Amino acid sequence: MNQKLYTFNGGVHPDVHKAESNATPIRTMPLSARYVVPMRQHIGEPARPVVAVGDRVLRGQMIGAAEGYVSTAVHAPTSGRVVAIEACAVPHPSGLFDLAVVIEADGEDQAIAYQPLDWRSLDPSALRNRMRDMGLAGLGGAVFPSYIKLNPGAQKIHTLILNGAECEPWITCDDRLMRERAPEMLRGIEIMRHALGCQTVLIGIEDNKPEALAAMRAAAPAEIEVVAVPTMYPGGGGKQLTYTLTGVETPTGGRSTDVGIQVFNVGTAYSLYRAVEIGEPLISRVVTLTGHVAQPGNFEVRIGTPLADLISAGGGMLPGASGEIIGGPMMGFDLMDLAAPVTKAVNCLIVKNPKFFPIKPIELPCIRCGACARACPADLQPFEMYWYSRAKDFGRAQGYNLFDCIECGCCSYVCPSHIPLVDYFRFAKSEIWEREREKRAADLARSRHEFKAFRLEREKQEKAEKFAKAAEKSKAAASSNADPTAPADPDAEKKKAILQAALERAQKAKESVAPKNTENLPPRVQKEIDEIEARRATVEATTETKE
Amino acid sequence: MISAILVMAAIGLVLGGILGWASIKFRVQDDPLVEKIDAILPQTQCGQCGFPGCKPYAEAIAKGEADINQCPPGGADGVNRLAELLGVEPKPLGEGLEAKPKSVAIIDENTCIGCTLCIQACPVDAIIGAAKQMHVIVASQCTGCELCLPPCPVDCISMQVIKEDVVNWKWRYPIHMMKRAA
Amino acid sequence: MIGSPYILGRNSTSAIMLKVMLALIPGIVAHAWLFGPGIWVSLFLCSAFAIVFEALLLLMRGLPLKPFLSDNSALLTAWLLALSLPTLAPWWLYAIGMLFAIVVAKQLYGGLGQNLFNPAMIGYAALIVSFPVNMTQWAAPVGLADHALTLLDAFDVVFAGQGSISADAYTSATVLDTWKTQARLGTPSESILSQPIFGWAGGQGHEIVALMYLAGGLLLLSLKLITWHIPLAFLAGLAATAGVLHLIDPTQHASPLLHLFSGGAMLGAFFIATDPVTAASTPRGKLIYAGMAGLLTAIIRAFGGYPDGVAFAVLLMNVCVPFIDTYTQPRVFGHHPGHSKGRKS
Amino acid sequence: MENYLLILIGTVFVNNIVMSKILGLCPFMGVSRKLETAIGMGAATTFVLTLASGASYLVDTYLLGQDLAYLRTLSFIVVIAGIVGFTEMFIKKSSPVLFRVLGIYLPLITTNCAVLGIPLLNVQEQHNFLESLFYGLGGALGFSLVLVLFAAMRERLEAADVPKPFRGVSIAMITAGLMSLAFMGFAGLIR
Repeated sequence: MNQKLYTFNGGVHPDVHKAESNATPIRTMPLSARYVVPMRQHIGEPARPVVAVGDRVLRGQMIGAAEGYVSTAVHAPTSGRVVAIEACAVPHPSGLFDLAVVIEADGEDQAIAYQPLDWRSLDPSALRNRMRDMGLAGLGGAVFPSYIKLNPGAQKIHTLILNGAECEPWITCDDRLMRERAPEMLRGIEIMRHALGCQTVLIGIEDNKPEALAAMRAAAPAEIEVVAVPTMYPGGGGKQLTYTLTGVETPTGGRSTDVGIQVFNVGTAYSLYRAVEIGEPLISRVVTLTGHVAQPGNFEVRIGTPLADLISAGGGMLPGASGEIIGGPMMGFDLMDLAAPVTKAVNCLIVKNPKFFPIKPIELPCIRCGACARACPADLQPFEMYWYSRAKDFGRAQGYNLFDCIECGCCSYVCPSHIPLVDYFRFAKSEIWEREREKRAADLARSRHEFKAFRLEREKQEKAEKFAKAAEKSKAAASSNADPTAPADPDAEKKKAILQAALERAQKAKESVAPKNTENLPPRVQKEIDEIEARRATVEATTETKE
Repeated sequence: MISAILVMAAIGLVLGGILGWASIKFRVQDDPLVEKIDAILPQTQCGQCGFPGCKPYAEAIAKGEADINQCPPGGADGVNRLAELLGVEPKPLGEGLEAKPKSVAIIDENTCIGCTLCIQACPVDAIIGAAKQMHVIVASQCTGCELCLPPCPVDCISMQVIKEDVVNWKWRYPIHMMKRAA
Repeated sequence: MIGSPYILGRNSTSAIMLKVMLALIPGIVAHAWLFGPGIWVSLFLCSAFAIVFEALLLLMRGLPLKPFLSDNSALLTAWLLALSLPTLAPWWLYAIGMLFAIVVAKQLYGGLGQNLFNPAMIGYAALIVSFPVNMTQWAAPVGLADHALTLLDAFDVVFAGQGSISADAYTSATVLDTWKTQARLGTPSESILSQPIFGWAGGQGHEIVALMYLAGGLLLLSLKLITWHIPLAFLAGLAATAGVLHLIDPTQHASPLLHLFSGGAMLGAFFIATDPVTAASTPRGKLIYAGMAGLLTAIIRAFGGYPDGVAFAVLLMNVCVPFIDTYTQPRVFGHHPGHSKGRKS
Repeated sequence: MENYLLILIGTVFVNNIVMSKILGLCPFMGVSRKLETAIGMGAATTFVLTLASGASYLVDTYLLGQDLAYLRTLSFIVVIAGIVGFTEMFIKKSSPVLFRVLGIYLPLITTNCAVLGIPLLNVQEQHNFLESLFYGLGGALGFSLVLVLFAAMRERLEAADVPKPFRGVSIAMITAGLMSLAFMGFAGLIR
């Protein structure tokens, strides 16, 4: 309780709208008919499908293996048959399709044999590799493969922070999770502490969730401290929560592990518990369904459940709904296609209505009033970055530390001219990333081009050397037989004899092979050959005169 | 009149001396401008600028023989960056040159006869194959310079524009609501 | 395709401008009560010209009228210019002032938010440089003037020019003007101060108006529309410099109190220097910007040719704002302290 | 000493070379596109101008005297050209980047009317050696100050959506005009 709190600059207080969905307990969804499980549900390389169309899969069976270091596995949410492995609609701001495994559920929901792990005796790297195969990824929204984060690596991790702040309005999935499953979550936290080998463990929960605080404090052992952090958006940002609890600023461009602190979402801790102590891979997560639906609330949803089924499980949309948002209203994105499935990254689905989500007013020019700079939790100057991003002068936008922006949306929220500042920053960032990709491709092309020029040069030299050597050998050979007094060393004699014999044999072979097809030719063909021979003779005559 | 000439001659002599001494003391080798220009060019080695590669084009720009807007793969953005580096006025792309969307060459396996002509033509060795063996283009290394199209006797190489997918998708420039409302 | 965030805060640019205009009301009412109804005429005229010019330019630039006219920025500029000009000047003076302010200083740069100079001050500077005579005919306090004007007379004077009443019946020199001319003639400060137009702090009547602007400014501060940096630094810079000069040579230079409560000091500190578009944007930058502006105001008032230096001081510091902003960028979260985060292009 | 300070303040603020005397406009417009180049140009011009006004005073008093007064402009230009040549080589050696970015405007210092104007003004106002040095330094500092501030303004103007006909140099000209309007505030500062 005596934990000293630090306050970061900026932040806003949107109205939280938590009451709509945090009253009712977590409901489990009925089985859907079809499940669409995308291969890319985490940061890094997408998983590689290991099943074929037509295979029968069981619940929890791995259908996509992790590919490369930054990757994690993907599992079947229920038992059934793989009907297709193709590009399907996925929850992504672009609305583009991505590779996914489509499973037709057979209703039996038969699981593979779960093997719980004795994580205390298992050595940490083996534990981490199992986590990689269990498909664990950050459920706070970043979906970074958790097995990498569990590796303390070179630096010593002295503090583990559990992020239960959930500062984004409307979302309450962590809140319900902490209230109902605190003991299991704390077992997961024990495993994390064992894997990271750190002493202090802090759980940050915003003070607008008293029940969750009480539940976690009741279940928490003495040495784990549950801290009530002030309610402020974006108090739950990784860097912001770390600063609030420890006063340490995560270095720019680096991660909190550079300063010995690791941050995990509370949902990730719970799924770690199920993966290690029960042996069930990450096949389901708690999702908030809220906004303009009949019965908003939190659901235990299988990964791959089409979002349309989730909405119908919540009693369907009320009339007058104006679109859906994946994630929260501050950092989420518009859902393009309802057929898209729930993935590991989806923590909330909000059905918009014109009352709470009015159409954006017209964007007026920026008057440099500085409200956004005061609201920015990263102490940036959003109007300067906007000024140069709008003019597409990406060099200068980067000069104003564009890549320290966490895209939390506070600046767009407070802007009196309603400028979509975050959109300008996202546009500038993706343009700069693309330019960097092109730069890397150009450097690769230059180095390959220079190597090709070098290779051609080298081949020319080798050929020149070979000719030079051959010319010397023939000269040397000519000089050796021109001077008989030279002491004929015996093997040179023998070699010359063999050479001589080979030459004679080749000579005889050439004579014996008479051209068969030039004897009994019809007179017409014979005449033609004579003409050609005559012409060739005249050509040779003229060429000799030219030299 | 004579004194005027004498005075001017004296000033000229003194300054000439200072400049002579300075030019010796401040001898300087050529500055690495060519590398800086080469760093901006997209290295497709495609020759559409009239030079056999990006390096020769960079040298030509440095020497002032070539204009800065002859590189279509670089696009208008490349021309602007060259203009900024050299401190000259940015110009639109040269006449008849327009920046095509980035594309990659694809070999149609069933018509390729393995004649290795395209392998020799590729400036960045992005084509794998041997005489009379199947050839394939490494998509990640192909710069889209289209130099392998002409030598292919059976025309089995085609250019395919790189499709937008979830990874290389870019956020759009936010439409200025006011302009649309006008 | 506009993405998140999907919810917005409540304030808007037009609301901000409106609140600033409301904060001006106390000053205007005091001015009207103490210096006669001339202020209403100049406010009306300036506002009318501002709307006309702004609409004209927006049409020429092919932009929609409604969003821009309704953001009240043109109106605010008009009010600020009207309050810094003498009230009973001929109408074309207001027209030319607004022409410079709206057209040259704002629309040519691309409209709201992109201009480099404070539009009202450009208007004032252009007028004082080209029409010095009209610009020094300030309305006398009602008590002192030998002829109290009614609203109709004011309209008559403004539109018909000299008309029935002669100019010196209702005008008098300002406090700063008399101090400068008398001090340079060498009359001792006591006798200058004893003249009727001098009140207890600034000019008789002027100090009440200045107090009202101060009240309006504090209202702005409480509504968080401006930060304390600019007004405090401006007034401190002005008072400190005037104080030092006063200590050096009390007969030549007026007391800091008189400087604070006369001319455009209070209006400048709270309403003109704090124009977010043309002021410095970083906290440290604001302190430098406003402090130097205060200093320059005092220097111009003491040694310069023009009676009141606020306009020129603000313009001179507007020139330095892009330079100041570039090199006073605050430390960004995660960048270890002490590391200068200047602009990297 | 107080007199020199007065000259310095006078030439930097009150009758600023660019803003009040409207001299040296072509580098003022040409080099003010980027802040770094403006700072480089300011430094180069200050170096040249201070040396030039000192050297031209010496040339004028000792070499020309009264009878050869008609040679004044010619000799000043030769001296300035020499100094600029020296500066050009020095910058080419010390920072090739600045040299290339300044490009044509470095040799153009010779033709900068401020650089020739100040020595002539020195002669006209009969300054002694130290006064002309301070006058040259003040003029150059004033030029550099205004050039750097103007460059920062133009960098910000680059991204403003100025109406089409006013884009580029024309809005820069208007800004320069408004700057000189602001500098009029200093008029009459020094009695």
